[in-house]
Amino acid sequence: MENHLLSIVTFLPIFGAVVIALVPKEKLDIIRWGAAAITGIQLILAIWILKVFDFSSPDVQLVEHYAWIPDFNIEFFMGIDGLSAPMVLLTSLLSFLAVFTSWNIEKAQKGYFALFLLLDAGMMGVFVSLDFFLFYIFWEVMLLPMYFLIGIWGGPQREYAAIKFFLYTLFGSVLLLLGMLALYFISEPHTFNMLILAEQSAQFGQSLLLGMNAGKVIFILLFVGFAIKVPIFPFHTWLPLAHVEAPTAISVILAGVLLKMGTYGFLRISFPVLKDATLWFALPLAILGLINIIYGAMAALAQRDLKKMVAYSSVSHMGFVLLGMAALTPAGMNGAVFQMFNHGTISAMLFMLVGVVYDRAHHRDIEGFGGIAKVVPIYAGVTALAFFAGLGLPGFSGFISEALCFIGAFPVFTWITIFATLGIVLNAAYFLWAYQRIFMGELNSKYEKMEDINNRELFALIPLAIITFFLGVYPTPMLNLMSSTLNHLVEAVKTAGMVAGL
Amino acid sequence: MADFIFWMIWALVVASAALVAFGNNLIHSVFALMGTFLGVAGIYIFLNADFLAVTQIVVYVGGILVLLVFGIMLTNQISTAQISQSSVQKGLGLLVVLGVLTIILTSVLPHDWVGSITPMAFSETVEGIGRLLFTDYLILFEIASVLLLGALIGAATLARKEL
Amino acid sequence: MIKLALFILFLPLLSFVLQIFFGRRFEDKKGEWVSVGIQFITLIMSLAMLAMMLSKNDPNFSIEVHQSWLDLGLFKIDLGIYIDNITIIMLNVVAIISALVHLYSTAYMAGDVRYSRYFGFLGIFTFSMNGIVLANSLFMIYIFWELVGLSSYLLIGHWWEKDSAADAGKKAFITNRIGDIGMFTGMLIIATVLGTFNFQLIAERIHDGVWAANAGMLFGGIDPHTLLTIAGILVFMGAVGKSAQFPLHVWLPDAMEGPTPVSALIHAATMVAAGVYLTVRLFPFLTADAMATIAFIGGFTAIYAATIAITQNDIKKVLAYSTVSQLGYMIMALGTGAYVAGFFHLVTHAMFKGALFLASGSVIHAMHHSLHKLKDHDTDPQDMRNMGGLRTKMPITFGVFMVTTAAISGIPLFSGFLSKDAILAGTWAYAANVNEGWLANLHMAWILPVFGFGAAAITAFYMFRLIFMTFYGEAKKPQVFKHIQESPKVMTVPLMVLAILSMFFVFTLPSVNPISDHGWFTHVVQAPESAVTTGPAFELEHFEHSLHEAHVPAMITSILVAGLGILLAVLVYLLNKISAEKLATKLGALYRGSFNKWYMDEFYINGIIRPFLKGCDALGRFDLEFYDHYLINGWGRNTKRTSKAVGLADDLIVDGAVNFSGIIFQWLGWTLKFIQTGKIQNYLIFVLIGAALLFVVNVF
Amino acid sequence: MDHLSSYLVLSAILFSLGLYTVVTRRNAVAILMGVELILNAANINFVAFSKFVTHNLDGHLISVFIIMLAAAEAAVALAIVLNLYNDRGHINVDEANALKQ
Repeated sequence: MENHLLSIVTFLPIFGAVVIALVPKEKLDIIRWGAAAITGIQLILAIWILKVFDFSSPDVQLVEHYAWIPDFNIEFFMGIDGLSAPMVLLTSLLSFLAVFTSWNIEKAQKGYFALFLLLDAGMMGVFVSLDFFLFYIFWEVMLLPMYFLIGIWGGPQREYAAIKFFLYTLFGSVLLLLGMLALYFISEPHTFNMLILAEQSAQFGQSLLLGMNAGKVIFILLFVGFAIKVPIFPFHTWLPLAHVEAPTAISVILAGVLLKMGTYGFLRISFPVLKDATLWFALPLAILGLINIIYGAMAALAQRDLKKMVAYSSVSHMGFVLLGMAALTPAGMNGAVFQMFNHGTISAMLFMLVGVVYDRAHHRDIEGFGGIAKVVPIYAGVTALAFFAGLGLPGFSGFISEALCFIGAFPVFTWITIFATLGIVLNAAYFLWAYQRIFMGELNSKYEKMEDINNRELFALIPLAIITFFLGVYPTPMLNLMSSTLNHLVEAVKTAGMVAGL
Repeated sequence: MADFIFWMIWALVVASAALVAFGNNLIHSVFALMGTFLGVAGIYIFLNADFLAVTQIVVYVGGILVLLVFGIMLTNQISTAQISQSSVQKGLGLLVVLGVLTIILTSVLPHDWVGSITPMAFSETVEGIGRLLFTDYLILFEIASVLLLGALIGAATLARKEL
Repeated sequence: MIKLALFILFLPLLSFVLQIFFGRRFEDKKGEWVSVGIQFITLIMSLAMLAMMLSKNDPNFSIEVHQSWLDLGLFKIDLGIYIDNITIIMLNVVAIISALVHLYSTAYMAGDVRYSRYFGFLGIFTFSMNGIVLANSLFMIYIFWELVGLSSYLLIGHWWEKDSAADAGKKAFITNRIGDIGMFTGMLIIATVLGTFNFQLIAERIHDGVWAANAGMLFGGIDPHTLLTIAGILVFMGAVGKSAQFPLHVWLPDAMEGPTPVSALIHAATMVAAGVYLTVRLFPFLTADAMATIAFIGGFTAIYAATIAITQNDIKKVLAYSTVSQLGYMIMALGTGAYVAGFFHLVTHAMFKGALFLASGSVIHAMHHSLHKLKDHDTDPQDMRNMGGLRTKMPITFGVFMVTTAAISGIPLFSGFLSKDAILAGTWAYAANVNEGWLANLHMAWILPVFGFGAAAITAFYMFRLIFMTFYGEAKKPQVFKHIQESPKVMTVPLMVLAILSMFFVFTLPSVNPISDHGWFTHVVQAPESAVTTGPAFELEHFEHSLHEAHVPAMITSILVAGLGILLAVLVYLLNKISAEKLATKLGALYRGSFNKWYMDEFYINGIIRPFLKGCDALGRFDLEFYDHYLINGWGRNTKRTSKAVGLADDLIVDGAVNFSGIIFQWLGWTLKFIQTGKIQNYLIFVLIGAALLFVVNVF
Repeated sequence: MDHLSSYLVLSAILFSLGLYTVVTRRNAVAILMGVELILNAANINFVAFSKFVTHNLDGHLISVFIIMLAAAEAAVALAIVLNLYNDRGHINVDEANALKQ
């Protein structure tokens, strides 16, 4: 069974989706608990994967490698290394918890959970695929359920949001496809195998495409495709809208996992395969990271809709990831991936909390509350914890990853990093300001009878809080998991740069 | 003699099929269709396809044709002795179909088919078909059985009064 | 000793955890005494450490342990504990004030809505403060630095139902974060150049020339000495935020919205002193220029805050500005190289300012109860204009106030005199002898003693103004006055303890000379050697020599200016020889400026925060309305338009062709009309036609 | 009879007639009949090629499957026709144009 863990963990949700599709739609309990059980098993398997995973090796492990469409040299190739292992854990964890956040979906629950599981499978597939073609298929598989989940179960503007999301990502996908095919046809023999592509890295730097350096052209193509998912500054406008309209659990998945796919794509494909182009593009990437940090934080400061604020804070936080990885130093790279994981847990918490208050008040206007800490003390406490985690307070994992990104980026991009530290203040400003307006001051008489957070909601939040806190105090396990792979990656890109004389 | 019988059957097939296509009475058409099916069975015999010939008769004449008759009977008043039927877009249809026929004939006939000079005379096909069915075509066979089951269930579900 | 330190560090955290998770259930069952007990245990442990230190009596004593915390193979961060004499003294300051404040709070906060949580927060504060004190590296200091910011935020906002309290908490946190940016950037520079955050290693490596060798990798080959100056000033920015130095001082007066014991603990004695403590830790790496900057900021803050304190009417506000001013003294002392004096003042100030705040809390407590009995909710219990004559009603509080005011004003026999005098002597010596750093030019360094002595005079004036307004004269509100009572024992005992600790002999034993600071303190605390080798560093030996010479004139001047301040206060507020109102109108703009804190808040709000928020708003709107709706959706709209145009052109061409050519196209058009028949048979025909056409095209 | 083309011509004619039936008839059952004709035409081709060109039994197999398919199709189609009749009272295909909307 250990040899097939990755397939099982990926295809289990599809199996679950089929099973749920067969359950009569009136049997709500079976549907919900079924989804919970499937994702729960997936989580256990993910933990098992970490147990068998050899932390000290930078190589891919738990490999499953079969020929799939031999005529085109397309392979069924799965495996994980220190880069994907945290993401696998994150995906299964958030999927499991998001099921509980979806408990009070009000219509067509069957379809919802079936699509949700399909989405889960797609995400998991993206993180374990080592064949670009397979990766692309999962990438697209994930897109469709997302469209329906936003478009059917979302808020008032759901259709607009869903279409916008869909078109944006589809646009990205097309470029991704082009980049992928370009890689395929330049490689010799033609292959989609990421590891082999990475070995042929030098070839892409030397070939020409459309009369330009192939590596650079492909890098840009892939960059746009991935940047839309992150989202990086000029491609970010789908995010606030999609977040605001999506149901809570989907926001959680969107922020927690989907955004990571963009940066994951960079580290999995662009960086190792297009090493020369990576070095060439590192500075623009860092600048975009800076813009993300400041722009996102400033936009967050301007929002009155709590969910939108949290959405823009995601933009800001993902900027740290970009900055860290652009630096191509061990500290920066580890910080970036660690930040990906931390942002997953923290933003998931934030979105869950927004969902909690929305369920009770049916609006998210920050100005529309006031003093509710009095009636909902536990909720106020948990929110305070999540907000402080979000603004990067030491003791929470976000601080370490942000600090590592800064430490890693500083020697390389000194001025950019200095400006980026402004983000620390802005983050604190919008979180605290929002907290004050919602929870502090005189109690708004409308909410005198507001119910405090219930046990089911707490059940979804507490594991995340514990992880955030634990990794904030003792980050070593997570860093050990990824550092050997990432250090190796940094080394490889740097060496390629030296060979190319950059 | 065999030649004569062959061409008779040939003509029977064509004629009855034409009646199916052009006839005005639906009942007549059905019976003409029976003629076509039987004729095709005969053609199979000339092609040394004994198993198919039998299957053709059993399934088509015994099964499908009966179903069609039921279909007609259930959808028309039984008292109507002559069930007339009308057609649409006859001219255009004829034109197009003739065109298609021309295309088929012009592309098929001039072609020099490999091996067509020395036809193979199968003596006995049942064993061979059986063997193939359970070796090379096993998956297809299984899928077919599932398909039939599906059709069975589907037809039963659809035919129920309260859908 | 390390074990003891670990206990001291983590016991308050235990108190926090217990209070947060279980406190609510034990609120009526004396649950708070668990925290108080824990705090006193830490106090005993700290005192044990102090005893050990005194028995060793070794100025160079230090131990360090560290543990790998974060290891990326090529990059690692260690956390650890570093203990030397300064650490131990600081631990004792924190433990003493914290324990007394815990005790005091049991009465002061009795019946509060979030009573148990309050003690929990005190616990986490004490934990983080001890963390700062014990930290062996900049990184660890930074961690706890943020955590004290957090606990400060939580405690200032303890009564968050009041908007002003919520605002103040937020303001404190954000203002501190601005300073922290600088500190963090400074840390980044140091870590990049030296590859470590550890204080000892930093000093060692700078001394060994690693800095000079590596600094060029940043900012395109910057001069190592300049970079070291920049790094020092940047890290010092953290101290500017935390210790409320100009221009980031604005949060501290607002922080008085928190409960008064909190003000005593966090915003007078310990947390705000963390900035000074950080500067103490930085001392060996500061270049002469960095030190000049630090001295100037400190000196300016000292006099600037003092001028504001004169006109405030809120008893806590006066003390708050006085704190800012005194912190300025400490910073200035460190900047001028008077290392021992700066740290000395930190310790003495913690004692007397803690006492002052707790005593003012006692007054407020009494006022509050009295007003409560009268059901008067409009009168401000903190406004000195509502007090007067309280000395008869509250003798203990009054006594403590007198002792500590004498201490802060720099009157001999009290601790403040010794430390302040040492600082003033330091500035004098600095001004007279300095020849490195930018203040050395054109005798600019003389501005520091001017700041120092000026602030000393003003301090004496406003402190006695406070005493006279509160405890002397007629009771302004006789009704209220009638119900005033002395506070309970749990409140007055801590006051008295702190008052005793404000006496000079506490710090000079075994010597008992009231005008000389020679004693155990000056023996165990000695300025470290500067590690700066890249360029002009501070010349400690030379300085200490001139310090000795400046000592006597500085002392005399200091007593004189303090006496002057007191005299003026007596004339104005005790004997009413000079009318305060007349003086105010005469001074006009100056008075208004001082009363309105020189309009710093207004400047920040109108000059920076509002425009910035407006900018954010504009950006948010730009993002949504222009960028997204106009540009991105415009793309969509344009695509739609283009397709429509293409469709139209198509129609025209097809139509034209129909009219133009003969029957075949007409027939085609006619068939096309039926394309949308919905009839399966028609579609089939079309398919066939299409297939046939394809065939024809293919073959011919 | 020993020549491939005679079968092919027959098959082509049968196919065309079937096609014509499908395209022109209004009655759904009649259309079904046309489909059967087409399938038969295909079968003849398969078997004929089996004998004259490939010289093996694969064509026969395909024919068997086609016959099976035809049976299934007839059953389902008839059920649909019955429903159509229940719904509208007639089974005229040219009036069943709900797709037009």
